[in-house]
Amino acid sequence: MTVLDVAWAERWMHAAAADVRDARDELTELDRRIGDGDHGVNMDRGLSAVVERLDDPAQAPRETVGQVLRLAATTMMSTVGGAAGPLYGTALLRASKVTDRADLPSSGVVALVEAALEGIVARGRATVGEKTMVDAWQPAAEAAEQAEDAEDGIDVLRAAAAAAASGAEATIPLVATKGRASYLAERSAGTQDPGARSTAIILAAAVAAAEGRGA
Amino acid sequence: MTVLDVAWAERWMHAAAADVRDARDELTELDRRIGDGDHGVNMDRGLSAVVERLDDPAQAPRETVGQVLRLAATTMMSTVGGAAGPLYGTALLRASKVTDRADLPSSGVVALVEAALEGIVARGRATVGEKTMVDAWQPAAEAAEQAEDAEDGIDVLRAAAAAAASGAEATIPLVATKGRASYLAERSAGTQDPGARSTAIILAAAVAAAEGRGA
Amino acid sequence: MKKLLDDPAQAVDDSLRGFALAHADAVEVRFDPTFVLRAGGTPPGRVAVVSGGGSGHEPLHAGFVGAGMLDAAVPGAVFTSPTPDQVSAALQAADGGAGVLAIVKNYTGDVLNFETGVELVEAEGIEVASVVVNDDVAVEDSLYTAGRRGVAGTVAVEKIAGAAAARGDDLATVAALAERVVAGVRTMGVALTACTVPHVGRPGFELADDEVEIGIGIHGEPGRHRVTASGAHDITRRLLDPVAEDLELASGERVLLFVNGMGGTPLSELYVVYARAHDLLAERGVEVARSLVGSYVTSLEMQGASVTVLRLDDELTELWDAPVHTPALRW
Amino acid sequence: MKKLLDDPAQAVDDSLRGFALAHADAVEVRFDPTFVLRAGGTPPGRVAVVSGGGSGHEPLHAGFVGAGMLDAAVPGAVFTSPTPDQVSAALQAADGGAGVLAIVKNYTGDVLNFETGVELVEAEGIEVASVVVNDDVAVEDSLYTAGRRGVAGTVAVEKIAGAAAARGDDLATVAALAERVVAGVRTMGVALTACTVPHVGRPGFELADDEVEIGIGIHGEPGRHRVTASGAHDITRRLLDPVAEDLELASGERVLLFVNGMGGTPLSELYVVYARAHDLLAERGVEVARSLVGSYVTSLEMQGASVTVLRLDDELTELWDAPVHTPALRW
Ligand SMILES: Nc1ncnc2c1ncn2[C@@H]1O[C@H](COP(=O)(O)OP(=O)(O)O)[C@@H](O)[C@H]1O
Ligand SMILES: Nc1ncnc2c1ncn2[C@@H]1O[C@H](COP(=O)(O)OP(=O)(O)O)[C@@H](O)[C@H]1O
Ligand SMILES: [Mg+2]
Ligand SMILES: [Mg+2]
Ligand SMILES: [Mg+2]
Ligand SMILES: [Mg+2]
Repeated sequence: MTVLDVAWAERWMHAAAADVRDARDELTELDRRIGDGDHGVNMDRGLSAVVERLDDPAQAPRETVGQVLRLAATTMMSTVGGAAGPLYGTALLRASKVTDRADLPSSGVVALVEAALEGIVARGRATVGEKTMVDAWQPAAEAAEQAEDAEDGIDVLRAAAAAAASGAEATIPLVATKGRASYLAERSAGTQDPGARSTAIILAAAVAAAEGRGA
Repeated sequence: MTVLDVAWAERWMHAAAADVRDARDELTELDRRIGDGDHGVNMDRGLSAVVERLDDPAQAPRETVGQVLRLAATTMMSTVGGAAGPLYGTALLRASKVTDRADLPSSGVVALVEAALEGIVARGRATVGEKTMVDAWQPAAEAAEQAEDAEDGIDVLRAAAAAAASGAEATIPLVATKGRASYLAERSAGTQDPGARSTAIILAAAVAAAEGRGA
Repeated sequence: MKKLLDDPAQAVDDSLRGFALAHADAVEVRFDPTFVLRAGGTPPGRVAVVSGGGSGHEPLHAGFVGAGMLDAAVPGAVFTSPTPDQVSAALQAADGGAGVLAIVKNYTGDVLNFETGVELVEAEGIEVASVVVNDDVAVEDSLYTAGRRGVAGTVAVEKIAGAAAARGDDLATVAALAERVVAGVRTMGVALTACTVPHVGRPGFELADDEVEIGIGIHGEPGRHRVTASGAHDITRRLLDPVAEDLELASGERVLLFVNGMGGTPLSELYVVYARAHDLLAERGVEVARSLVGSYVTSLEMQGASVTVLRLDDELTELWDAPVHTPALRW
Repeated sequence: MKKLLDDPAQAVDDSLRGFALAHADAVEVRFDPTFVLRAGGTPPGRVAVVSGGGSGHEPLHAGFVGAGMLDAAVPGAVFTSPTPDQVSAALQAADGGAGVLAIVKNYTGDVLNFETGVELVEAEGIEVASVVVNDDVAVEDSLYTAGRRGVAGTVAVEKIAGAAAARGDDLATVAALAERVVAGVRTMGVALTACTVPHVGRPGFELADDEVEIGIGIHGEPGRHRVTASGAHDITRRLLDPVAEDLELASGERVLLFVNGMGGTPLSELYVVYARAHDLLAERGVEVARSLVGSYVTSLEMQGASVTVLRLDDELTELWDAPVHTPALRW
């Protein structure tokens, strides 16, 4: 049994920050092609700040997964900017509200992903197929629900991450109708949505953290 | 005997305008390298205006060579601008003062070239070797003086034009100390002075006109 | 990429520091979180007018902080909207007790961050009204996009709302006037070259030597379509016509004509476009009653221009003419 | 080459037509020969201040025509000084009966054409004084060149001479004040890119992706030397140090600091340079008492900037602060 506890949540944020930094240029290039070329830098700035605050000895120790996610939420909100800042900020904030416990069972992981999706939709009012990060979060939430009965929370995470990755891939042919890419109309087709891609990276990092990475 | 009369002077201006137009890009490129890239356009604008006014039936007919040169002088002055405008304008104005007759003997050609040189030096205060049009006009004037005894004025023109051409060539290695090229200091070496080059073209046109061209 | 910058991550702060030093009489710059406040603050009892958005559009918005226009501006990272904490700090600092009008350009990021920032200060009991500027007619099909973008017309909204606040109008009136400007202002832009975001290091798109991008936004993103470059005459028509048609300008109407440079365009070219746009309006029987020509809403060093037309009435004209004393606009 | 222009040969006239339409309240543009006159002319009995030079440096000079600055401006072709008939027509039209000050940038063409133009109007009995601006410290060896060039410092000469004329000083006093500014103003510039003269169609020089040209003039000509680009911090020092040293600035002195954009530089970068120049002056104990940041003396779309310092005394400060109402400078 993998334990998805506070330490896991912290490893998740560390792994996400490292992976987003590695993918910074890729994300920026996607956004340069169909947006304004700042998504990689925005996410890197935000997640670096999250890690910095997690590592700050002056911060109160976290006792629940939700506390880690709340700190990540407020930090992302105040450092990312752009569309992604409030979207990821709200996602994490909503997720933090359903994870106020020391560790998560499978159902807790499902609740986390669903709450994040709800937060993004509440803020951004996008639906599936509009070529946004919703196209990664929604299949992730669905896959998580279907895996809810798994014994081990890591299996739920794996299902969600895999679905997010294919959802992100599937944004490539889409024509954007939300966010900055929508101004390109047909010209937005052919490029993966940067926010969907960063979603896939962050959920993959959650799996890696459950497997022990990011310590 | 070639007759250097009013018709010649008018043919001269026509030939000069045509040759400068042909050399426009060359002159501009020289000036782009060591100046501000406008000498070809400046001279083309000025000489086109001269031809236009010469061809204007509303203009009083010219009865002396000097009258042709005076019209050219005032037109250049009010259309060329830059350093070349007042320099060529003054050159032609001074030349017009010593050519107030129906046709020029050899000595008249010498006087014309000398007066032009004096005008340029009076305005621009440059001396030989400073990488300006003086480096074409001064050898031209000297060669003209030496050829003064020639029976035919065309020989004086030929001598002057040939000397202007080699004088212009000889500006290539020089470092400019006058005009815009002087700001480049050592970097001005290696490029022919545009004003010296246009001088060579204009004096060659005088020869061609004497040989019948420009009619 | 060559820029007169040092660390790209510090570029906005470095620039704001110079801005604060150069205009200490008119503005004050606060850091942590970052925003720009009018020197001396909003006169007590007056409505405050606040705007903000990504940096890289200078002088928008910080250059318009001062008497008669904005009380505060909130600059984000380059082409990235500011964060809610910046927004709420600026709204709070600007409030003079009579409420705040937030002027937001219609981009998802700006809208979302302002929304959250506004929520935060409303919780503190400050009254806030928001107006979203969406003047960019290049976005044809706003049903299938995030809606029309807010571009150069923002200057007119900020100037007129600021003048209304300065003369003592209450929040509802200032907001209604801002909405009236939004309803009557349209813009269309063209890019001759792309711009390079400092931390990206390469241009936002590539244009061939004979291509221009019509319907460009202000974030270095590509526009709606490309055409072969064809001179100021033709390009200006491609900008002015959609604007005039969208506004349904009728003969006899009076307008403000604003030709805006994108940052790397010589002023002389803006006047060429202005002359042409003026002619085209005259052909439609439209009178240009007020003018603005210059680089006010830019995209870093992009070469290009936009044409903005605002339908004027007597009140809007009077508010446009009212005194303004800011680093970038002054009369 | 892509520009918002039509026929390059008509570009200056096309632009002036737009300029006249946009600023009909402040200026009047005359053609044949071409010059720009302050609307309503010079107030009778006041000294007139006139300047001019090649086009391509907008807003210099035409943008500074108006109350408190220039009474007329004489634009030549792009980077080509105007002709004597233009100069004399402008001097004549500007004269308000108390004589005219001609402000000439030190280029052979400008000097020669103004000289001739001035001769022509002096023959008509108009009193003319001339002042030659030569603030460019990049020209090190003025003995072996045509002398230092007149660049961005020209704005200070025009503003202060215009203010002196406006307060009623006589011609000798206005000329002496202009000379005092010339004596106390120095500039050094840098280019990040070259500019393209419309009728030439290709850039004035080529710079590698990591090179900048230090000591650039304002005519698209190459500068004095090239260095590897090294950020605003280092570049600003290379501009400010020679200026401060040439002026022999001493601790305790007060100056005007003017950071000028060359046309294609974002305002945000000018503020970064300004902040740095301000720091460097502070290190020398020099107080920045007045500031100007913007693209006022440009080279078409060139990317780059210049740093200008003017030594101030009480009178020059007062004249700098005096009201000015022109298209490009207003307070
Ligand atoms: N309305 C929306 N709903 C959900 N996601 C959105 C929405 N608008 C934009 N996004 C996401 O935000 C991403 C862009 O983020 P970022 O580049 O950081 O912000 P900006 O677009 O403001 O520059 C897009 O790739 C998309 O996934
Ligand atoms: N003081 C001077 N005396 C003589 N000729 C000069 C002087 N200064 C410049 N010139 C000539 O003028 C030419 C440049 O003319 P042009 O390019 O038309 O004017 P500008 O330098 O004003 O752009 C130079 O090549 C040089 O021959
Ligand atoms: Mg983006
Ligand atoms: Mg030249
Ligand atoms: Mg952005
Ligand atoms: Mg020239």
